[in-house]
Parts: sequence; C-alpha cells; structure tokens
Amino acid sequence: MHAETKQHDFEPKIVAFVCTWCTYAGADLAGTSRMQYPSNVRVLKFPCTGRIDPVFILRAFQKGADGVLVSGCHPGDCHYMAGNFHARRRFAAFRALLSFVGVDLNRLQFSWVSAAEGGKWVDVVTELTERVRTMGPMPEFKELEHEEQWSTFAGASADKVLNSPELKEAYDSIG
Amino acid sequence: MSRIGVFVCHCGENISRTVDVEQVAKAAGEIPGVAYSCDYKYMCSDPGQTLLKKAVAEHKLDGVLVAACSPRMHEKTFRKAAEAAGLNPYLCEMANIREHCSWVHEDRGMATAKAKDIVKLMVERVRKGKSLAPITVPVTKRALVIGGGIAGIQAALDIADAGHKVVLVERDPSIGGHMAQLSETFPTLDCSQCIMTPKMVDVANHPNITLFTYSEIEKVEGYIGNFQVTVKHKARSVDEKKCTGCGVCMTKCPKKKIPNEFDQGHGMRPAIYVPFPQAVPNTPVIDRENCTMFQSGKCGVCAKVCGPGAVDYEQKDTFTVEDVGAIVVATGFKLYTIDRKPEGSPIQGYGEFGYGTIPDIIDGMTFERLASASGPTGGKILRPSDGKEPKQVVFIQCVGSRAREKGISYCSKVCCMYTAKHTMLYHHKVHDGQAYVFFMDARTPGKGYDEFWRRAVEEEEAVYIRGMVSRMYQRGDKIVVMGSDIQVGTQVEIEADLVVLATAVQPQDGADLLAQKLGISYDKYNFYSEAHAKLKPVECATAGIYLAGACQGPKDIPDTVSQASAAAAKVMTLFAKDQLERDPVVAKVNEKYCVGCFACKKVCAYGAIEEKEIRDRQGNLVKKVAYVNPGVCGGCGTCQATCPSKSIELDGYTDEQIMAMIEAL
Amino acid sequence: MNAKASKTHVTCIEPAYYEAITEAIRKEAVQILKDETVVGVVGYLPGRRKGTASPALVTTAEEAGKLIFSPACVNNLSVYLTKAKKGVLKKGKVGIVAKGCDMRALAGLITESQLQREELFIIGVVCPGVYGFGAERTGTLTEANIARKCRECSVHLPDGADVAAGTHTELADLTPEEAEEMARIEAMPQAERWAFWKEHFSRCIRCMACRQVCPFCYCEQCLCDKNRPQAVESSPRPAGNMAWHLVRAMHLAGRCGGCAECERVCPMDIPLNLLNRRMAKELKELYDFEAGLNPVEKGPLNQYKEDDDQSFIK
Amino acid sequence: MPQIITEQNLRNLIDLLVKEAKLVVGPKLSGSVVLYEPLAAGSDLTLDALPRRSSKELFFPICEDILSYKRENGAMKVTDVDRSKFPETVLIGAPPCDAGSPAILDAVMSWDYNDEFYLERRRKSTIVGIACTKGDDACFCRAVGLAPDAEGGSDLFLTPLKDGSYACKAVTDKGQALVAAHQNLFADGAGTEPVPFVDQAVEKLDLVKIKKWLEEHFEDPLWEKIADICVGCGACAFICPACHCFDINDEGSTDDGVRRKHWDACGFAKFTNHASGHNPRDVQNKRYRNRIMHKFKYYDDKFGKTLCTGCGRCIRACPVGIDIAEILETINGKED
Repeated sequence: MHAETKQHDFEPKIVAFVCTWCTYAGADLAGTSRMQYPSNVRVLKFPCTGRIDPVFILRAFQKGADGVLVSGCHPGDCHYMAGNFHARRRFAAFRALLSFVGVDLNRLQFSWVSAAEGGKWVDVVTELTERVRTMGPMPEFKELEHEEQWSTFAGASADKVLNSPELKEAYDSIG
Repeated sequence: MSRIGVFVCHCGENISRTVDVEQVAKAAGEIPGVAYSCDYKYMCSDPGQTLLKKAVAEHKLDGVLVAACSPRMHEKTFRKAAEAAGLNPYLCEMANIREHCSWVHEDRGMATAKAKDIVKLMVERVRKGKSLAPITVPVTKRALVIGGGIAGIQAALDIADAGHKVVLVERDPSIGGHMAQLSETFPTLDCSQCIMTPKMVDVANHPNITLFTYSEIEKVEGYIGNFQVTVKHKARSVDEKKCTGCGVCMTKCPKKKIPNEFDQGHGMRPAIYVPFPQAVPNTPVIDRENCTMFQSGKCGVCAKVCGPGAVDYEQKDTFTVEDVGAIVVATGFKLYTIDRKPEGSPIQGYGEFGYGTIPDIIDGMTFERLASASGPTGGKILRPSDGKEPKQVVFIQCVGSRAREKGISYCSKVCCMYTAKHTMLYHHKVHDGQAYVFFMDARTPGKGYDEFWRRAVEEEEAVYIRGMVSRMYQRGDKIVVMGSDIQVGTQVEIEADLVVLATAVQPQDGADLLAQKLGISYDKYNFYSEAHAKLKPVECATAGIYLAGACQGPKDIPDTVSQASAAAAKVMTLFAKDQLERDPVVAKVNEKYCVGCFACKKVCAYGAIEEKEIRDRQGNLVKKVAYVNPGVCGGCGTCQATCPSKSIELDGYTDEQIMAMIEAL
Repeated sequence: MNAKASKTHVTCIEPAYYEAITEAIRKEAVQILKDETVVGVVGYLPGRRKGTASPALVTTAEEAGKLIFSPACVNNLSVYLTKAKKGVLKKGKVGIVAKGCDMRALAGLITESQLQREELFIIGVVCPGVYGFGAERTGTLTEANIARKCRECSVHLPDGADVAAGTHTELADLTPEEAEEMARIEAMPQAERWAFWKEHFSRCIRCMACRQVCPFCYCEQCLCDKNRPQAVESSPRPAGNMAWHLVRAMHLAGRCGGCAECERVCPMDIPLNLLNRRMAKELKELYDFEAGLNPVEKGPLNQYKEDDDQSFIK
Repeated sequence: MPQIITEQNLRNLIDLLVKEAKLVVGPKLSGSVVLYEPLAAGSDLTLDALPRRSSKELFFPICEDILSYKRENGAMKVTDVDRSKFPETVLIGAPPCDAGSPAILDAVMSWDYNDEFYLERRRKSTIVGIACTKGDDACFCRAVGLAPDAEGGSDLFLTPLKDGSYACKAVTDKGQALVAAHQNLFADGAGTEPVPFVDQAVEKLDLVKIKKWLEEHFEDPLWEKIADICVGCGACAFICPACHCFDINDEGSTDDGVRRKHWDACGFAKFTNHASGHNPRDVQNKRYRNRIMHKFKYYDDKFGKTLCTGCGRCIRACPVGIDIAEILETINGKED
C-alpha cells in the first residue's frame, strides 16, 4: 500500500500562503481526488490574498523556509471582489525589491489556483518543491539569522589560540 | 499559559492509514500550551464530539484543535461542539491532516512529520486566538425600491406581500416603465399592458407600499439594515392628495401639441398630463417648460377648471428622509438613440444609417408604440413621415450591440426576439407587407424562444438576411438599404418604406451618478456590478443593496421578473431576523495609533471604512481616524496588509496569530 | 523672478545665486508673517559652523529676516508638518520653504490626508542642488560637492508653489551616479547583490534616523517598534536590520518622493535611496506611476487595474 | 625612560597580538566608512579619520544576548551567557575622546549594580590611545576638559611624532605589561618633535557654570528653541562614546527565545514611554533636554564626571544640524 518514495538528500521547507476560498479549496480537491504531491509544503490559510503581508514572506524565509508559495483566486474570482488585485500589485513590487537585494526569485512562487484546480495545485506545489530541491537550502536569511555584530560575537576569536612555536616564529621574524 | 486540547482523528482509516495519529497526538501533547491530546477513530461522530466536550470540562481546556479533515468540512460541527462545552466557538480550529496530508502523501514518515507540523502551526493559531462574538446589526424592516418598471414593481410587490413596508421611488410621473410601452410580448404575444397594468394598480393599492413617483434619490447614507435615503419629490404642480384624477385639466389645457415621451414623441400631449391613460398614479403633472402659465405667467386654465383645487403653481421640490434596511436598485435601461458621436461619449454613432435625420428610420420601441392599440396610430402600422402603411419594412439587428469598434461589445439580448416579434406583428397587421431582417446571429435561448423565432421565419414569412447594412439613404419616399448577404455572398439593396433599428440596450442616463450615491460599483458601460457573477448575481458588493432587471445588464421580461423576485427574497432573508448576525471576522481600528492616512479606505472594496473624528473633552478635533463599520466589512483583510502601522486588524486572522504560526514553522 | 523663463547650464553655482534666493525667501516670509497669512514659516537658519544650516520654525518677521538658502539647506522640511509632535498646523496656515524634491513629499502627504493644501503657503525654491553628505562646504556648488540625488534632479522648478524663488540654473554635464550605481547593482549576479546589501545592512545601528527624517514615516506606532507580535526584530542585528530596511522600502513603495533624506542622514552611509529608487522604477514600469508635484487620489499600491501585469503569476 | 615605536612596529605589534589570539580592535575602513572593527593584521589599521562610531561598542556592544530561554516539558529553561568566553582585547588607535570614554563609563557600570557584561570585557581589555592631531570644526574636547593629548582611559598612550613614529607612555600597569611583553618592538628615546595639534573652534567651557544653569533651568524657553527641530532619531546617542542607555528585549517566541540588550536613545519617542501609555517626556524638546541634563548635570551629580568627551560626532551626524557645542556655548554665555 505504502509506495516506496524516493529518498532525497535534501527536503526543502516550503511554506504556502493561500486564500481560503480558492486555493485552500483547490488543495482540498487535490486531497479528495487522492492526487499525490511532495509533502514538503506547509499551508497557512488566509481569508484572501489581500490579507497577505509581504512581511509574512520575509518572516517565513527568516524562519527557515526554502521556498514560499502565495496563491489565491484567479482575477475576477475573488470572494472579496478585489483582494487578489491588490495583492497582485503588492507582490509585483515586493518581488522587485527582493530581487534587488539579491534574493533568488525562483524560491518565491505566485499562482492563481481555483477551487476547481486540484490538479493545478499539485502541479504548482510539485514544481516549486522540486525546483527548490535542486537549488538546495536557502542560505541567505538563515545565515543572517545567526549573524551578530562583531562586538557581540567577539567570543569566537578565543577558539583560535595558536601554539607557541608558531608564535615564537612570529616574534623572531619581526626581530 | 493556555490550556489547549488537541484531538487527532483517524477518520476511520482515511488518516491513520498514512499518518501515525498516535504519534501526532503524542507530539501535540508536548507543544507548549497544550494541556491535553488524544486520538480517536471518528472525531465527528457523536461519541467523538462527546469526547471533545468531556475533555474540555475535565481538563479545563481554553482552546480546542481538531486535527482531522478540512475545516470546510467540519469546522462548523466542532465549533458547535466547543460552544456546547462552554468555549467560544472561535477558539476551536481544525488542522487539516486529511485533504492536505494523508490523502495526498504516501510516505508514512513524511506524512506523519507533516501532520505534526500542521498541528503545531494550528496550535499557535488557537493560542493567539481571541474569543469573538457574532456581530449584530439592527435591521430596519423597510425596503426601498428604486425604479418603477416591471423589475421594481415585482420586487416591491413581493417584499410587500411578505409583510414588509416598501418605499417605491420612480423618476417619471407614472410607474410602468418600458414594459408599459410595449405592444405585445414574446414569445406568447400576449398584450403587455394587459399583464402590466394590474400589477401597477396592485402597487398603488398595496397597504405596505408607499409610492413616490416623479421623485429621485438625492442622497444615501448608512449601511445594511440602516440606510437613510433622502428622496427628492419633484414639484408636480398638482396636489396628489386633492387630485381626483378626473382629467378635466388635461382636456381643457390650451397647449396640446407637445410630443408625448411615452409614444416616443409620435403622439401629442398637453402641458398638464399623465403619460398614458392607465398611469399610476393617475395624477397629472405640469410640464413647466411647456406650460404657458409657467413660461409667461398667463393662462391658469387648469387651476380654474380643477374642482378640488389641486393645481398648485407654487409647489416646490420637497425632500423626505426614508429609513430603510435594504435597497433594491431597478433603474432599468434606455435604448441607444444616438446618430452621431455625442461629446465625451466613448460610443460612436451611426451617422451612416441616417438615424435621426430620415423620419422613417425608427427604433424598436417606436415600432412598439406604432403596433400598440393604445399608441399614436391606434395600433395601425403607419410610417411617421406621411402616415402611409409601409409595404416593405427592413429590420436591422445589432445596431450598437456587439460592435466593439463602435464602443459596445456586449449583446443586448432581447433584440433577436423582439425583432422576430415585430415581423410577426407587422405581418399580422399588414398582410401584403414584407419584412426583411438583417442579422448577425439569431440568439434564442429561452423557453419557447427558438420556436418563436422559427415561426417568424417559417410561418410569418420574414426574410432573414445574414449580414450587416452598410448605408441607408432616402430616395424619393423610399429608404434605400444597402447591405450584404454573407450567406449568399452578394450585395443586397432593398427599397424600404420603413426601417426599424434594434438599437442597443444601455443603462439609464445618470446610472453612474446613482451608483455613486449608493456606493455600488458599475462597469464601463455603467451597468451595475453584481457581487459575484455566478453566486451572487443579485447582490451588490455593498451589503444590503440588491439589483433587479436591466440596470445590471440587458434582460428580457421573464429574467427581469425572476431577478426582481430573487432580490426580494434576499431582502426578505435579511428582514427575517430583527438583527443581522454576521461572522465576526471583521477589521477593527486601533484608534490610538491610526494616523488617518486612509490607505485602508482606498483599498476597501466594501466601502466599509469611514472617517471618524476624535475629539477631546472640549470638543476640539484631535485627529481623524479610520472606522470600520462591522456591518459592512467583508473580512478580506486587505486593509491590514495595506496599513503600514497595522493599526487596523482583522479579527480571526491577527498578525499575532499569523506570526506565531510562521514562528512555529 | 520668473522661474519658468529660461534655464541656464553652468559649471558652478556661485554664492550669489543662493543669496538671491535667500533675499527672495526673506522678503516673502516677512511679508506673509506681517500680513498674518501664516502663523509661522518653516525654513533654514545658518548653523554655528561655517557653511552649515539648520531647519527652523520662525514666527516673527524679525526671525524671518534671518532665514537663508544655501547649498547646506539639505533638509526636507515637510517632515516638520507631520509627526504629531509639531502641532504648528493646528494653530493655522504655515509657510514652508520647499525645494522641488520636498514638494513631492508635500504632494504625497496631501494625498495621504496628512496635510491640506490650503493649510500651506509654499515658498518654492528653484533649486540647482545642495551639498552631498560630508562634501566640502565652500559656498559654491560644483560637480565635486553636489549631492548624488541632485545630479538627476527632475524637479528643479517647484511647480505649484505659492511663490517661487530663483532662476532656473543647473550644473552642466552631471553624470547620473545613482542611476549608474543602480544599474551596476542590478547587473550583479544575485549572490553578489545579496552580499552588497548584507554588508551595508550589517553596519546599520538602528538609530532610526532614516525613519525619523522621512516625511512618509509618520506612523505613530512603527511596525518595527511593535513587539506583539514582533514582525521585525527590533534589536540591531543583521537579520533584523535586513528585515527593517526591506519593510521600510516596501512601506515607501509608491509613496516616496525621492528626497533621499534617509540616505543623507544615515551615519553608516547605507545607500538607502537606491532601494526607494528601485521601487519607483518598478512602479513606473508596471503602473506608469511617478511621484509628482500634485496630490493624487490613490497611490499605485492602493489601487489596481483588472489587466495589471501578472506575468509572474502561474 | 621614554620609548618610541615606529609605525611599522605598531603594525607588527598588531600582527603579533592577533597571533596571540587577542582580539585587536582599531579604526578600519569598512565599506565607505571608518569603524572600530577587529583587525586581522596590522595593515588593516587606518589612522586617517575618526571612526564614525565610537569605541564604546568594545565594552558595550550594539546588541548582545544576555540569556536564552526555552520551554521544555512545561518548564522554562534559562541559559546564561558564558562571559568567560569574552576574549582578551586590545584597542589600538583610539584618540582621547574615545579612549577616555571607558574611564567615564566605569562609574555607572559598577555603581548600584555591576554590569558584568561590561566589566568582564573591560577587565580583559587594554587600551592603546593615541594623541589626536586631526580634528575639524565639530571637535570640542578641550571645551569639556579633555585635550588631544589627554591620557585618561588609555593604558598605553602614543603621541605621533613628526618622523612618523610614536612616542609611547605606559599609563597603567596594563600598558606597562603590553610593552614589556613586546619589548623588542619598542626603542628607547624621546624621538623627534610631536606633530602639532589642531586649534578648536569652541573655547573652554565653564562646566560648573553650565551645570549650575542646568540645575536652575529645567524649564526654560531655550529647550524649545534649540530642540524643537529634533526629529527624534538615535544617531547622536548611538555614535556617542559616552551615551550608554540600553533597552532589553525578548526576541523569538514566548517558548523559545533570547533576551537581548541593545542600545537605546533618549531621543526616541518610546524611550521613557510607560506601559500605561503615559510618557513623562512627551515632546521632543524634553527628550533632548534629557540628553544635555544627563551629560552635564545628572552624571556629574552622581559620579563627578561629565558625560561628554567632545568628539563632535553628534554634531556631524545630526540630521537637522543640532550642535551641542553651540548649545553649551549659549548656556555658558548666559547671564542669569
């Protein structure tokens, strides 16, 4: 029954911010249709893509996401009429900013997935997961998270005590 | 420190087959803030729900997470159970480990890991969640219907019959609208006035309906359940209370040669008039622009002959404010009547058709009046120029409609059918006459419609020519119609006695201005926009306002009546409760930090955000802030994502909840 | 003085040019204070150190007679009209000395309901440019000491001001350094761009000077000061710094008037205006929006068109 | 006996200290600005410009963890920072206005409460000060009682000589030890003449008189006049060698996070904001008044020292041109 799934060296962390009316329902449909897709994605439900703040995406990357998906209703289908239109502009601008500071946009996917598009949900999630998997872990924000100003992190230098012969040589060379 | 209970459902084997539910429950128990966790075969079953209720009591839980199917499936079920156990229903959430996990993944280890994560995220959501109370908005059970055509009449009657008060406002002196002008109706050819006028009388006599004719909407304030509408009652110059409708004034009025609008300008009326004999109310108005008394101050015949003394030249426009809970907009349509491009309009005219310059080129509605027994010709088909009976009539469809290059790309929907009807009416009245129809397609969806059209072609001898007319011009007393027959592939030239144009259906003049007063949206043609093209076809985006009839898009009578009844049903649903109760997922403003940039207001699709003044104790204005009307807010949260300082927050989806969830990733 | 007349290109702007503007500002400021058109004028006074200037709110004709305009008048004074702390507006109409770039901020603030045009008397300056940060303060403006933002100024003329002081004069042949720098960064490989910004942001000490001088950062509660929830780490660590500057760039997108005050005041020399310019460029390309001298109904991120670009959406 | 060190040997000294696993911090070009940063080699040292930030961050970092916490099995586990890991540090190349700041700050850091983070770093550090031969119109160290050749705070003090070498003076035992341990880099003798100092624009101030005026003028129109233009950023405080206010924040979640201490500034509107929402310093000029009061009155009241070294950084950096030297001169010149 349990198919043997391929073992991968790297399982990327994918976070999806979706609207409840279209994409969440589309993902439900993928479930009721027993479609299969990589299990890496973690879904956060919002009423509407209009509610999704760019800060959430930033935070997700900071907290270790390797890829982020934002998905909502097709234009014209928004349950709240225009939320996705506002989101579309907001994220168009945010993408430009992220790209400018050196974030690889291949890690950030936007899509319209309707409640009827279980298949498209599977495609979008699979494609993003596999793409990010080949890219490897996202180092940028994660590294940053552990970086400190030098004055805080000064303790690190205590680890590189050199042995005395080398030190003596240094003394000698200066003479 | 919260005390959350996590209930992991096996869903028979639907979940447990791929997800190790015991492990998930165990892991959930270790999440900070979780006081209790368990797994159970069927959480949604009665025993499952009992288990949940018991656990809430036993473990003093202050929040509940059910890890099971999609919340779209059972969120209501479990929220009800949680409520029964004494919890606020909004502190009960679902973690979707079936549709989003067990059903879509095969690897047990990965699926279990994912299920644990989903539970962890959702626990944070519950932890940071707040108790929410449903929002109640008092409802004034009185409706306003704007427009007294068949749509408005039907809606008003339905609502009134349900026992609610209705205010019906009509711009013209009488209700009836376009339907009252029609001769016969398709596809049954029954007399329009015969079915229309009884309804008009019903409106006039209905104890629940207050009828304001010759009145317009001046201002709309408030929101769903609580609108305050200012109605302008234009000066009629006749006191409605005194007038008995005897009609002596009209017969005595010395000025009788004014083109009658009701007959499309082809009949005449006096300066004091009712638009048509069956008008409701049967109270005349004075057309002040054409009245000698108003223009020169000399005459006063009508006042002299009026027994009850109802004529009042001093009457002024008056205003009333009507409190209503719901509004049905039924302002209908007008026909495209332009012959050249009017200034500022994006819509091009048909100068090449000679419309407006050649008197025997008329529009469909004029033909209706010519064919109507109550019309200017008494129902005889006589052409306007010389009153002769036309022997060759050319009907042209799609004049304006479906002509993107002319500025209108939509189909006017009713023209195919009424042109077919016109050919029949013509054939019935002028037996030796010949009707030609230029058409692009014959669109006849509707019960009995195609049969009707075929009857026109096959039995009533109308000649349908597929193709468009390129030019028309007067030659002697004939109109030369030049066009192409694309089926045969030849040029056609017909010498017609009369040409009837099926001109496009357009929204009424001023539709955009009314929409602005109502705060509803409209498309580029000024047709009003429904909230959802498929699922909310009669609701406006603005809560409490509903659409009926052709103001929303071209419609025939049955569709209009259906939509009117649907709008009425929506109003009745709203009026079924004393208070409007709605989901508390609405935005709230933090007035301390709001600086009043009103970005929220700019992005709100519902018009739910108002400007509120904050004053100190002395009454000095401190600042202006945003205020969300909870009765109107749709709950999308676009405002919050837009607010730079997050001084507006959507309950149920707060930043704190979302950030905690992201933190738990 | 007719600002619209003709424009002149020169190799240096002599002190006399600024002196003429100074005279015009003084005359106007004294007049509007005397006839009580305004309750105060926000302008510049000379600083203690040679060739420096400081913002000032003057309320008497006598003080107004000391106002100056020089290449050291770098500040965007519109910041003094918002940020609740001032309260000058509540007392009546206020005069303000504004360069073209400052006027774009005023227009934006009117768009965002923070100001009303009728509350302002704008003394516009036909500005040939101001000093860059740390540049030599010689009194004369040359290619060597002009601010980077001024090299590409498109608003020398303060159109829409109540009065304008100065004749249209510009330095000739200025290279667009900022545009070149932006192009340089955009041409970098992605990892290099990240490294570039990471290095800059890591130096940030979160003194908030960028926020405090920004006319558009008028929130009473800055998102980055909030701790429930903490959307942006408030401690000055590289991670929080990066988040803060990205959030700020996002919040300013479609609003920023391009005065580049944030960049000027940064004690750590972070080229912050590049972020704002990048956003402006994007919004121009996508939605044909440019911050201008006139208020608009809605900014580009507070509206939409049904056929907006969505080539990035699957 | 006087000693000298050549510039090359000064750089060699840095190389050696780095090899000795000491943290060597000195002025270094970082991007377009000079900052005090760890030197990887003697060649990193740059003595051309006053660093943008003061050297206080050596003892009082911009931001540091003070503990971490994690909820485990229902109980909160708290882990302290291991301060013994703080490295032995040598600060090289700080002018008197920076080198002198720890001498001022020691008082407050070991007053009613010992700030072990500060003190541990201080114990493990040696400061090599250098007489200042640069300076611009923002400098005013003489006015506040320091001087370009003030040795206060330094363990070893260098004076630039005209031939490019430096005269050395061991001010403390720590300084003496540093020289002793690297004796072969130093040579005996007085060397050539010192490089002359630059004149300063601000005359010597009567700090006693200023303090007295401040005592009597908590409320004064002057505050509005000078500080209404303050936009409320923290640039002045953050780059100041003497400002030492900090805030403490828990970052992370309520179950897993770090408690961090980081710089704070009295210019910030939230600086003394109470939990109730009330702020006793409700307008900007009251916040700026606190800056002056703290530096020239409160600190003196408590510790007998002036909390300012006259480095002029705040004057150069103030976005709106507030000039503390000018303010002091104004107060100094007051008759009442």
